Amino acid sequence: MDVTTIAWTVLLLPLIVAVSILLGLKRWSGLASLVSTGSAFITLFLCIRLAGGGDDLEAASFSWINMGDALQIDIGLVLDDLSRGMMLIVTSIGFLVHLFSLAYMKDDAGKSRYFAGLSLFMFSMTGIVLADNFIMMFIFWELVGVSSYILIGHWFEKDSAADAAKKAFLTNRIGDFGFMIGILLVWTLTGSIYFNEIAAAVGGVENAKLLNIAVFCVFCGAIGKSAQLPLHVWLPDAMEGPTPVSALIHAATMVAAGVFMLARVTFLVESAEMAATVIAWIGAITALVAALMALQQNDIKRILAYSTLSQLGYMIMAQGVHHGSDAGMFHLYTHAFFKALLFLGSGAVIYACHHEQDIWKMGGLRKKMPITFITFAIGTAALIAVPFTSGFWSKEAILEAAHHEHLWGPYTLAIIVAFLTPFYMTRLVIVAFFGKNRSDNADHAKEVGPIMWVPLALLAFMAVFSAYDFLTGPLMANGHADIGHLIGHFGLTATLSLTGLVVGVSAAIYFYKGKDKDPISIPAFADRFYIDEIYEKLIAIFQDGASKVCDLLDRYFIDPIVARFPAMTAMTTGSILRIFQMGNVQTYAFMFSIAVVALIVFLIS
Amino acid sequence: MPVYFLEIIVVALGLIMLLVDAFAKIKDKRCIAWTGMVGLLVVFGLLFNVQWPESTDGAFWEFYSSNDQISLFYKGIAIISTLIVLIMAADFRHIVVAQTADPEKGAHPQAGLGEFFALPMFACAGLMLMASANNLVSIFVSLETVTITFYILVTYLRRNVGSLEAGVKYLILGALSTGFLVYGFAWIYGITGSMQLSEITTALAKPEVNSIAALFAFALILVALAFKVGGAPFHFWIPDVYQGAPTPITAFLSVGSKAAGFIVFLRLVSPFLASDVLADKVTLVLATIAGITLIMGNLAAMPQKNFKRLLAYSSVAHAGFLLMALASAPTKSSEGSLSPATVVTFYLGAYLLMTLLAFLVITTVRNSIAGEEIESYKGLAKRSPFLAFMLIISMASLAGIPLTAGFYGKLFVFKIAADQGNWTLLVIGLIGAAAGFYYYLKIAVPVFFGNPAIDEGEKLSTIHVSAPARTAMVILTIAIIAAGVNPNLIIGLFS
Amino acid sequence: MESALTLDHFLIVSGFLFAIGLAGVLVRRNIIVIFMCLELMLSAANLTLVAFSRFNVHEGQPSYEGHVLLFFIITVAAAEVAVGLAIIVALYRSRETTDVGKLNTMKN
Amino acid sequence: MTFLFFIFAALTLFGGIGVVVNRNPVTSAFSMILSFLGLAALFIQLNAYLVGVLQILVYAGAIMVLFLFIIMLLDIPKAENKRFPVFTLGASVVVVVSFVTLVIAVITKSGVGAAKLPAIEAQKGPGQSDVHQIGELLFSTYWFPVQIVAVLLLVATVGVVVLSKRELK
Amino acid sequence: MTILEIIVTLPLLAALVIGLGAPARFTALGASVLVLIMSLVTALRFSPSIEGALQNVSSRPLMQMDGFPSLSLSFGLDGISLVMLLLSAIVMVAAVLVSPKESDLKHSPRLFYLSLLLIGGGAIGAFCSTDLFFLYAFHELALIPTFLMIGIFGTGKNRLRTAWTITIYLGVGSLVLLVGLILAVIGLGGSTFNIEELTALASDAPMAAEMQNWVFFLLLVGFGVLVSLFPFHSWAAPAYAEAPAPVAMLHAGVLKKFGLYGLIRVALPFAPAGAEVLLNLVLVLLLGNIIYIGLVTIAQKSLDRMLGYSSVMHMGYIFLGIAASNELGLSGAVLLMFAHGISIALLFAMSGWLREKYGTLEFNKLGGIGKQVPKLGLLFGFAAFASAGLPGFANFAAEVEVFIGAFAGAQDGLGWIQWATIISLWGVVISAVYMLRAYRAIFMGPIPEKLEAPADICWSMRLPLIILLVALTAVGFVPELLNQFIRPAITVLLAAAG
Repeated sequence: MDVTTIAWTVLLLPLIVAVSILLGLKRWSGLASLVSTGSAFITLFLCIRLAGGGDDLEAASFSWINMGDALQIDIGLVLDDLSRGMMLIVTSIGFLVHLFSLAYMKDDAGKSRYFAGLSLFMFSMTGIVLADNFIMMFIFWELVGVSSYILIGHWFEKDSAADAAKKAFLTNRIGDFGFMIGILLVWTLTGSIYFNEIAAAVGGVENAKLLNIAVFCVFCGAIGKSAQLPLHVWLPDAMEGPTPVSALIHAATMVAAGVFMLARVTFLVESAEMAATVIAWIGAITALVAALMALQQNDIKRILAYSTLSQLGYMIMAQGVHHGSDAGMFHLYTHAFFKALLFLGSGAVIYACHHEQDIWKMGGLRKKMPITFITFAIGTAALIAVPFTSGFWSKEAILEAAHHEHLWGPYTLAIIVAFLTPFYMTRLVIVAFFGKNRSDNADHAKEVGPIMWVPLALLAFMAVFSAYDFLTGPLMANGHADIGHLIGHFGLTATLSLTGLVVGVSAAIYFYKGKDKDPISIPAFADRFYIDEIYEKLIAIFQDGASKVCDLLDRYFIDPIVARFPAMTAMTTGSILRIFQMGNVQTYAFMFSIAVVALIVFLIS
Repeated sequence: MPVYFLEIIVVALGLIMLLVDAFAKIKDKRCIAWTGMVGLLVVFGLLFNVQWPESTDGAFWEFYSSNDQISLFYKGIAIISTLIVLIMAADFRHIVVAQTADPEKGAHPQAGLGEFFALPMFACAGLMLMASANNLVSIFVSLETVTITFYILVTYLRRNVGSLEAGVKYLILGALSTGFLVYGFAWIYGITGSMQLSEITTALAKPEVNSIAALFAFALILVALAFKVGGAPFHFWIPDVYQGAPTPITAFLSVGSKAAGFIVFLRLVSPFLASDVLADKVTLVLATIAGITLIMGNLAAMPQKNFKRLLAYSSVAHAGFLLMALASAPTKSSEGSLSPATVVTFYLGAYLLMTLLAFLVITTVRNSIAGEEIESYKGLAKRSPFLAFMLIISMASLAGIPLTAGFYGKLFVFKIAADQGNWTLLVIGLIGAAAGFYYYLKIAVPVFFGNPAIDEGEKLSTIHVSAPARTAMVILTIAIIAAGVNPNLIIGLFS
Repeated sequence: MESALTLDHFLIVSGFLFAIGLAGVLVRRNIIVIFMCLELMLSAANLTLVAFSRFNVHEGQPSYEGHVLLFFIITVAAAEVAVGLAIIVALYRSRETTDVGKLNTMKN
Repeated sequence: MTFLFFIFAALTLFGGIGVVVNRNPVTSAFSMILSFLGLAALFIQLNAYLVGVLQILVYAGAIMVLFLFIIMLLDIPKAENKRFPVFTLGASVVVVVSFVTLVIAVITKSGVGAAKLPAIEAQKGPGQSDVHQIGELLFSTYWFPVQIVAVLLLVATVGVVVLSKRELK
Repeated sequence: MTILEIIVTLPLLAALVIGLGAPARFTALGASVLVLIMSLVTALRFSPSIEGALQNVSSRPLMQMDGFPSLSLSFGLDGISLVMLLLSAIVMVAAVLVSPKESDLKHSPRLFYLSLLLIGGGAIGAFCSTDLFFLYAFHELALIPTFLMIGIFGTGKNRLRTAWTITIYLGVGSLVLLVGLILAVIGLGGSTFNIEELTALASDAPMAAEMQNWVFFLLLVGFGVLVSLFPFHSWAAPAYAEAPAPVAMLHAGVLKKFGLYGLIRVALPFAPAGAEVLLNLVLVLLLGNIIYIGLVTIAQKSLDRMLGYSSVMHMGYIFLGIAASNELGLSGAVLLMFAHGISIALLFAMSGWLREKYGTLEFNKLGGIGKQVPKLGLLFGFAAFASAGLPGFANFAAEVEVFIGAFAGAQDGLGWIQWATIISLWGVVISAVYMLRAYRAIFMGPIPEKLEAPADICWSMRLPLIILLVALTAVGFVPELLNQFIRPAITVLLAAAG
């Protein structure tokens, strides 16, 4: 198979699987899940073949909209280091999650639907990664939104899941609103929607103000998809979906799409200084706020979700930093593995604890689930940037980039996050895995089967070693940081982050060791700074209120004025005119005569 | 065959019918009506075979407009409407008998029917003469023949209070309008010194014409003519008379009388319009009357509850549209636009089809359902889908829904009004047409949405439609739709 | 034969007579009287017609066309009266009234 | 001549007013005959002898007799019971007066009738009277309308029969 | 007779035959399937390479009269009308399929199918006519059948009032339209009704500026009423809510597009200057459709009304495409007409089924029925997402074209239309809000206790839904399927409009 065929196969195979499950395979759910997993494996295999550098390639494209000179939109694939690397992440984690799900979703009634959704997601994500133009990226951007909707709402008969799915989709739509405007503006400014043409034309754009606005609008898409402030609210709720989904979509890949997109259009971001600064700030603020929120969560998946938010903040910040894009992508890459690991690990825990998610009702799982514990611990280590784990290197790269560009504000915030992350993750591990069992569910927990722990083990390996050259070489040819370079620049940043690690971990141990309930209570953190509540109020006032007003206006003003009133007037006039018809023939003669007189007067005057 | 043979044949037919009624002992007097129908069909056929003389000096031709397809067309309208009135009258016989004679006092079981069938023939002859009359004398005589026949026919149900009341109202107001007409004729004669319309036209077109006197004469004539065609504010008789008259006669009034009224209107008004001195004011007056008529007819029709009365107002409304066309006669500067005569004639042709269809349905239904209130048509669609369908077709056409003949009528009217820049009239016409959608479709509500008013357990009776009526309805429907697609089917007949 | 009379004299008389007839139609309630008044109006029109004829002289003769029309008018008026009275009789038989004000069962 | 005109005109108009004003239909009818007599005289004054005679024979004679006959037949109460409603009366009077005013205005403003009574030639000889002339017109040129009027009269006859016969056999 | 004439005649003929007593459903189905097949054949034989020229042309002169434009019964297809024909044919088949069987109708099954055919046939006739008169006339064919259908077979207590509202409203609208058309024809010389010739006249000898303004205004209002342009929209939602599902499908899906078709086919080429002058008015009104009606849609509490309002709202995007009046915008508008027609028909078909089975469409009485009727839930999900403008469905492709088209030409800064586009984009969020709310309320969440589960949709119901969905996705994936026809036609149109 030549490269083009491989690329198209990688893109379309999951779609074919999804459609065939939809069209009939769904009756045999076991088969459906196997087919889906098989397709994930094949795509992984193909992506490995693709990986490892090579020339950039524009795969043959399919003309989607052809409007002559006015507009050409192709579905074209671009294979460069960036997309190849991202594809590997997507397919490898995707495959592992498929595998994990085989066990995790074994007895679920909607298993076929679940796997169809996963395949659809694989298709959409691949599309984003391989897209060679904005519109195509937007198309798949929307499609990942849908697959995420389907998967979050998998247990749709639960109110919370249904609401979460809706919320996720709508929040993303708001981001997409900006994204679309951004695309339109970029198209207006550069005359193209193709990345390579935009890159060539962006230098010639004179209207810098509009360009900044355009880039910011494009970034809005990333705000939505990567759950940055202020559109971050959907991600924690999205944990209502099955845990493997959280691992795949809401930790490793889809949420990283925003970062990927910014990396794809680095040339745009770098040409719009104002917008870039805003991006960096928003990333940093998100990282901090999310970390603060994570401090006080009790749901194992939510803690991980907020940590995801926080890490995404890092990545986004990196995109806003000049020359930081690669660092961001690198963090995306490492984070994908260790966060998927953490989620799958938490999935294993939840599975073992009969769908118990409150860490205060776990405890002591270290002994009951040793493999899970070890892998989870490795994941945590990577996340809190214990030196020599992959997370350490990638985070260092970002901080270093910010430092290098003298973006002191975001840099400071990022450093604070480096203190917070170890704290809340350590809290999680201590509470969930150490101490004694705090509920029956935790009491009956036992180690999960190999289909579940094998992926964990593989991911744990990656969590530690993915940053090193023997892996980044083939896997992440583009976006990896030079470890040697980092070591060479050992200085303020590394010192600070190591301090943060030590302080955070020890503080957590101090506060939480042997506790049965949370000794610290900061309601603002626990209640997510009340942002959700504020949004609800705002929606109630501005959207529901406005729609109520409009509805009333429509019923009692527009309709009466435009339709009922004229109709009534005609009817009333008719009724009045009827009165002249008095039934008395002399009256008729009288009016007859008046009319005659009037006629004559008119005619002879 | 000279064209005046037609009238003579029709009169002769009427005489034969009268004589048969008087001297032959026949059981079913419908034979008389059938004779009339067949005769009229023959006359209608002859209509396509008439000849015009080389010279028009002969005695008859004084009173005929020369070689004129339009007058033939109006004769056709008269014949068709009489034919269908006869069909209706035959179906209406039970009611006629019940309300004219009292069998307990020794009346013939079909008393009074013969005359009821024969009199329309004479009216028909009068209408036909009106169609080609071009002399004040023949106009007057034919008009009065028609009018007096109608006095009788409207009052025909002499035991029916409504019919009598209608007759008296029609009589008084009709005579009043005749008075104005004669007075106007006298003045025209005085100013122009002639009875011949062509000479009158010449006389009025002179620049030195006595404009005040001419306009005064015009006012008087206009009053009488507006009365005949139902232009406001001289339309007041129409609702009452239409409602009270026997249904077939209402149809006859509404189609035959109106059509003939309009051809006379056209003939009498055109000399005034042709005069540069008078045209402006005449047009303005016509426009004013058209506007008032449109408003009166259309809006006052909306709250009506009696079907016949509603059709009466609709008749006024249509008169409004027709007057609108008359009021949009092209001035010298706008050559090449539609002529009002064409528009009016087409409109009347279409109006004939749809109105007669509606009245055929009313007459047929009246045999099974007492009353002509709209409410009493409840559930008609369930009792007779055929009649319901016919009714909706005629209503659609009256309302001016496209692909029915009625729509072209309105289109032509709007077109000619727009050609002349009669924007005010156009707007009023639009309002009227919009109101028309309401009051015509109003009838569909009980017909289609209601349930027949029958007692529990009683079987739903179907409504018998007589064969001639059924045939006529089908033909009319086809004609409405065919002319709705291709108006040339009607226009080709007179141009 | 020279005379001081002008056409105006006759026209004005005729106009007055017409108006009187009209007034009768408007104010009287007895149908028969109303009918008489209508005849009065016709007669007034006749007067106008004859007057115009008389003043429209051709070759020393009045134009007799007006007289012909008048002849028809009288004939028609007679027929109208006959029919009208028949209607009034029929009405009286069924309603026992000749008051036109009572004929208002149909209105609006 | 002028004097006679005013006499007959007055007769005509007062007769007319009598028709309108008298409450008793019989009196009205007699006033009408009076009016028609005056009218006939006016016709004769206009050299319309045949018309004048017809006016007396047909109108004052036949038609008015018919009216009287019907009035008697129906035995209508002598006077209309109710008084005329003031409003109707007033409004009608206003309308009628304005109508008259307008007619006069038209006549004077248009100047249509300023002409003096033109002289006409005396009878040209036997067979040239107005009766002859009208008769000739009627039965030559106006032959056709006469036939139509015949139909009209037939219709009227039939109609009268149908409408007023006691019971249709 | 050309194939096109047969296509136009067939539904009307079938209606006649049904009226005369033929088996209603069978005839209607047969006719509509035949029409669909013939339309597809026409599309396959349609050659997009002949630049925009009319194809399958037939003309039967009817009348030549002094002072009246020459009239002929002429049909022909260009790319735009071909797309509309396909839309009509597809929706008509689906509408007949989802119609209740004769035995399920309490009364007048013949009237039901007859009216359905008239509505559909009228739309087809209007789209295929190349004569202005018949373009108008065919559309009006639906007026009375719609009235009867809503009045007789509609649901809800207010159906009579609703039937009146829609009938009078559309009647008045079409009268305004008629005057606009008459004015246009007079302004263009008054010699013909042939649209092609009139278009040529409009570019050779355009009307005076003031006349153009009036013509465009009248046409905008006239067509606008038919399309439920804000503020002439209040007939639409109740009518669609209370009409029987097939009628709502045909009316919202097909017939309503006539007004837009007319604007593109008639108003723009005839009065381009008027269109430019009134652009800002159009922008304000279309924002009224998108934002204001969008908000009204959110406030609805039952599915039928929500769908009704949503169909009003979506008209705004099509107007945006028309307002852009460039190649991209207009193509997008036409494509969106197709897409919206199919998707709203899909939604109405399903809401009709739901109402029939559950007896209610109110959000707070339904819930979680995705468990009870998973197949319907899945299909409804597709339709809802399609309607919300999800990629993969035709709506998205069309909306992209519209947005880009409307945004074009902003290099020197944003003009009114660009701002309008930006605001319109918020409509995409709004439609997602109400669609997902509805889906959430009906199909997701716990099932209310009293709700009994009906059997899931059977094949006779599934088939029409699948037909519609296939059309929607096929065009969504490969918009070129239709764009290849639309593009040349639009080019010609724009060239004519200067």
